[in-house]
Amino acid sequence: MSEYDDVQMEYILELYRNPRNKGTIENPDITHQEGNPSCGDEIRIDVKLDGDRIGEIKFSGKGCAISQAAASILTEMVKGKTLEEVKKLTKEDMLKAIGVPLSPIRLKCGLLALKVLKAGLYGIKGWPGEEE
Amino acid sequence: MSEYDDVQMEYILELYRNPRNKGTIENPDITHQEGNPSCGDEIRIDVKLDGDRIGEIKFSGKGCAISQAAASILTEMVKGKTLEEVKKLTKEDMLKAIGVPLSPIRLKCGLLALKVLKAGLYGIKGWPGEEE
Amino acid sequence: MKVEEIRKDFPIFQQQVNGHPLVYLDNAATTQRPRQVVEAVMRFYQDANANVHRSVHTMSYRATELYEGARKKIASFINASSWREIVWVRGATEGLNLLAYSLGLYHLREGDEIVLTVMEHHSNMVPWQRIAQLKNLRIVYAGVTPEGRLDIEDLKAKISSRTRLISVIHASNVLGVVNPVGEIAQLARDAGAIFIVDAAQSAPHMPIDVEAMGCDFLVASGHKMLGPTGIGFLYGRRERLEAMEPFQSGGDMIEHVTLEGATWNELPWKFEAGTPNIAGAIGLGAAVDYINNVGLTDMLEHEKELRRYAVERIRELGGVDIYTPDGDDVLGIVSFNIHGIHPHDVAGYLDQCGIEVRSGHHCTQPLMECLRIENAVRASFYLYNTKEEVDRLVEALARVKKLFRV
Amino acid sequence: MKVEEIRKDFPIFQQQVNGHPLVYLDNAATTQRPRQVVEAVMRFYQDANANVHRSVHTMSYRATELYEGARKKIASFINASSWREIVWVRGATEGLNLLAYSLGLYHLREGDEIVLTVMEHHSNMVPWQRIAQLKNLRIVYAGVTPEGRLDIEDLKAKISSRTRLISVIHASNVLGVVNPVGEIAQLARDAGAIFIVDAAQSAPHMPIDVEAMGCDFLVASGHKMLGPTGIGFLYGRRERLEAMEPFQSGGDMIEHVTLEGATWNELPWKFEAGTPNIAGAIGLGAAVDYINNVGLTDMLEHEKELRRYAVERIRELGGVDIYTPDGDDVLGIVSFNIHGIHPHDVAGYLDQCGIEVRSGHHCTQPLMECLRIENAVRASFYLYNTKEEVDRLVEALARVKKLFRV
Ligand SMILES: Cc1ncc(COP(=O)(O)O)c(C=O)c1O
Ligand SMILES: Cc1ncc(COP(=O)(O)O)c(C=O)c1O
Repeated sequence: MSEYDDVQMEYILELYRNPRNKGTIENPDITHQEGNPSCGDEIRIDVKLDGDRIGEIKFSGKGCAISQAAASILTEMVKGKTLEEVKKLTKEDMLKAIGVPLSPIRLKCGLLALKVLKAGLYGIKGWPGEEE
Repeated sequence: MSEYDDVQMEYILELYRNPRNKGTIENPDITHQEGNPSCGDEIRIDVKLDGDRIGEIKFSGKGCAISQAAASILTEMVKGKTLEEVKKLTKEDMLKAIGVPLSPIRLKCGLLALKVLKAGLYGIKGWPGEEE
Repeated sequence: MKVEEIRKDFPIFQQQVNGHPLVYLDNAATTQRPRQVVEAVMRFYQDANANVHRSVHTMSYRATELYEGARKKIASFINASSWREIVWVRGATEGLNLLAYSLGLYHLREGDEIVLTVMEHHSNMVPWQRIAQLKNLRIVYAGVTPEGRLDIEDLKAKISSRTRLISVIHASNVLGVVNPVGEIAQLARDAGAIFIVDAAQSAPHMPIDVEAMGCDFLVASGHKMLGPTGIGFLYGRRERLEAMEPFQSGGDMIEHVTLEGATWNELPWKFEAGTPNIAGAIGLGAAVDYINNVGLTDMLEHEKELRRYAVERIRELGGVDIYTPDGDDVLGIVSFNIHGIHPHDVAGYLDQCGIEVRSGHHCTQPLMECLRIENAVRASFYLYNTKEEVDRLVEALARVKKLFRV
Repeated sequence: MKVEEIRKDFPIFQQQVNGHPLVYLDNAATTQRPRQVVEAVMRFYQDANANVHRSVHTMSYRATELYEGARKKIASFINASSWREIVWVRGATEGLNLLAYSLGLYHLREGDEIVLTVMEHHSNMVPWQRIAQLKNLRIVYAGVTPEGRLDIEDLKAKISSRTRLISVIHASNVLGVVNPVGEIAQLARDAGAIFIVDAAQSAPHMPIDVEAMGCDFLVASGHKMLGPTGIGFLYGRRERLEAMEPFQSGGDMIEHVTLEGATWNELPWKFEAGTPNIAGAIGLGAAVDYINNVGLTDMLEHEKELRRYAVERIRELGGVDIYTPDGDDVLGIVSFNIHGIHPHDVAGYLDQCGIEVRSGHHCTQPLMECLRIENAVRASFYLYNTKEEVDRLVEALARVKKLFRV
């Protein structure tokens, strides 16, 4: 079973073709864009805060079905969460939220959005959990 | 049998300790100095021509027993020869003249003097026979 | 050419990848190595392992003989007039950086112009951009034609009285086209410019004759031609190398060092600072032997045939853009996109089927921009690939189209 | 430490050289490789051979995992705080050239001073001389004491308000002495200078802790520590690497490229242009595993013991000059000359007896000048050497003295 399983693919494809929270925010409190230099995928995330919570959140950019679907999933997931809560999100949380098991070569695609969000919010560089 | 054979060594040692044609020439027609960068040995050869023949020839410099003995042998050998004759001298001629069989690692020592002489006389660079 | 016999020399083809026999079609990135190459490396470590040039002992002598012997193989492989014209480098990238630094820092002057093409690999673009910035040089780029070939008329127009250097990719790693380097060499000579050829994609696949080509410098990577990683070569015309300042400095490349300064060793060692990749050079020598045994001309025919077949079958799928032009001047590379599917998704799906292709910008972002794409899928062939493998590729592409409903 | 067990891992010791069992005492030039290292390289070529980072396929993923995994081994081997501080290079020489070019061209200014020592290897001297000439920098050298140690008082005196960079050999490849790099690091910090350590001769033989040492950069060569040829590493403190311009440029080290210019990838890839020596890096990772298994502290004790024994026995021969000082700060190296015999003749004779030592200037001509010699014989020990081998060395030295009647 993998991301190319027919049923699984249905789900990814649906989000790829009709992503939630796609777009940009005017005068965002936080905006950050980053890419994956080895493949050229790029994601930008704009956030408008509501106190210490994620108020509005939008993503834009380009990339494969998995990176785009993951960005859609992530933005849905963090909406309304506190910055503290978002900071605690791990690589594993993200992968679980994607639901579809990713083959190792696609992990970066699935994690790009989380990487961008964390870099934007806290200046954390590198893939989550990769730094030690 | 090698250059470290007792009897062979006698011959090399004798030339090392009492080389022929050691020294320099004032106002030489040709003077050339070159080293072996990997080991630091250096030989200079001065030549005074007699028409198109080697008139006087002297060598100076520093190096191991084999390189010094070889320089002594070479200078003896070419004295009075025409430039054409010297040009034809091969690697093999030189090794034959040394007489003592050299192990492969010592070939450069044995051939340094010939290399310097040829470079001085004709601007031939590189070890004799090595260029193709 | 007996492909089945050849495949036996590559133990990697006994592998399964994701449950399928490996179909390796990423040869333009790096090739596989036959056991003859791996064994040459092992033999060196076991029989002759020592440092080269420096030590007066038998082990070092053996290492030096093997190492310099490999250099001679390269020299005759590209028909250089002497082994002294071959400098070992890590790969094409280091070769080009060597040239950019040595020529740029010491031999080019403010206002001098460098002519490149928009189809260069980043390795033949960024080093020049950086040196141009340091030294106030100007870079101009020749474009590509709509069908994906170098625009030679544009290149001619870009040459001016200030042109000091022209550096051109021999075969494009994306388009597969072979550029007319002989003609460009003549243009360079007429302009009094140095001419550099990036042969990273050509040397592994077609006969190269630097004398006939008339280039001043040429670079290639061993790992793209059956050799080990970490080794490649720079060819330089002797007079050019003699006149040039060294790049890196340190052990081996010096003649004499004092606290005040240093003088340089003879060619080619003047350009080889520090302990080199000895095992790598010996392995690359073995790779060249292997290629010579098979025969480059046969290899080339085989790879072109695979490309023609692949292009034809991929085109039949419909809904694809193929960037590789047709023609006899195109090597065994096909770059394409399927409408509506991101190339990573294509490559990821193929990988699940055991088929390894490359997706991405292929280190040619400016060319991608020219083609008005971000990235592409690339299948690239070598001597060990077969028509059956192309069939497996095409069948998988048909399936991924179905999966993505395009 | 079980030397007999260790020797079984090194197939090369089954060799005869010139009719005698090999005694390899040229370890400061390059070491032998255990089968574990050669096998790691072979396994890579057979199971995971692909290019790193670039391709979305399983082979490339495996290659990248192995390659980046090896980097992490190096990071923990020298106690770097992150694997991002480890840059793969060809060896110590390339590491030092990288620093000389990147710091010299982009970060140092006319009139800035660089402090070196007269005991540097050419690799830590010539690159600075060349960049100093290009940029009008000044180099000053700290001397050595009569007994063959770094003159630390002289070094202090050479530091001025213009000192921007201090680069020092950690352990001398001729004298064997370990320099007080912790103390020098403090001097550098006080002076606000960048501090570079050439660990080519120390990293293979003694524990290194870059955090405790307090250096900004450190370089070493894999082939001197059981690893393959063509690979080594540069450690750089993260803030320093972040602030620094790249050295070579091309594929992999970029973030985005246009015809106008480029931006850089994250650490450490910003400093790694082009396809790296993937197999080499993986092999060096295996070498570090091997060293960790044996234990550096035990190795060091063993090598020092061999040195003490060798020095004692060579001294007994009489008519010798030994340049290596005595003391616990001296590694397993002994450099010497026999009165009246040229070192090449000594080395040549030893080679006839199957004993491989180095003779020459050891890429340290300025140090040789200090010692008032042209060259010397050097025996250098490693974990697999034995007292019996030292005995064979000494017996052969006695014979060559007889032969030369000295
Ligand atoms: C045309 C071209 N030039 C240069 C390079 C760089 O080669 P390497 O990465 O081996 O240095 C490549 C390969 O990626 C290439 O395809
Ligand atoms: C102290 C020192 N520094 C630098 C080097 C250069 O190392 P490499 O030749 O591996 O680049 C050496 C080895 O020759 C050395 O002994």
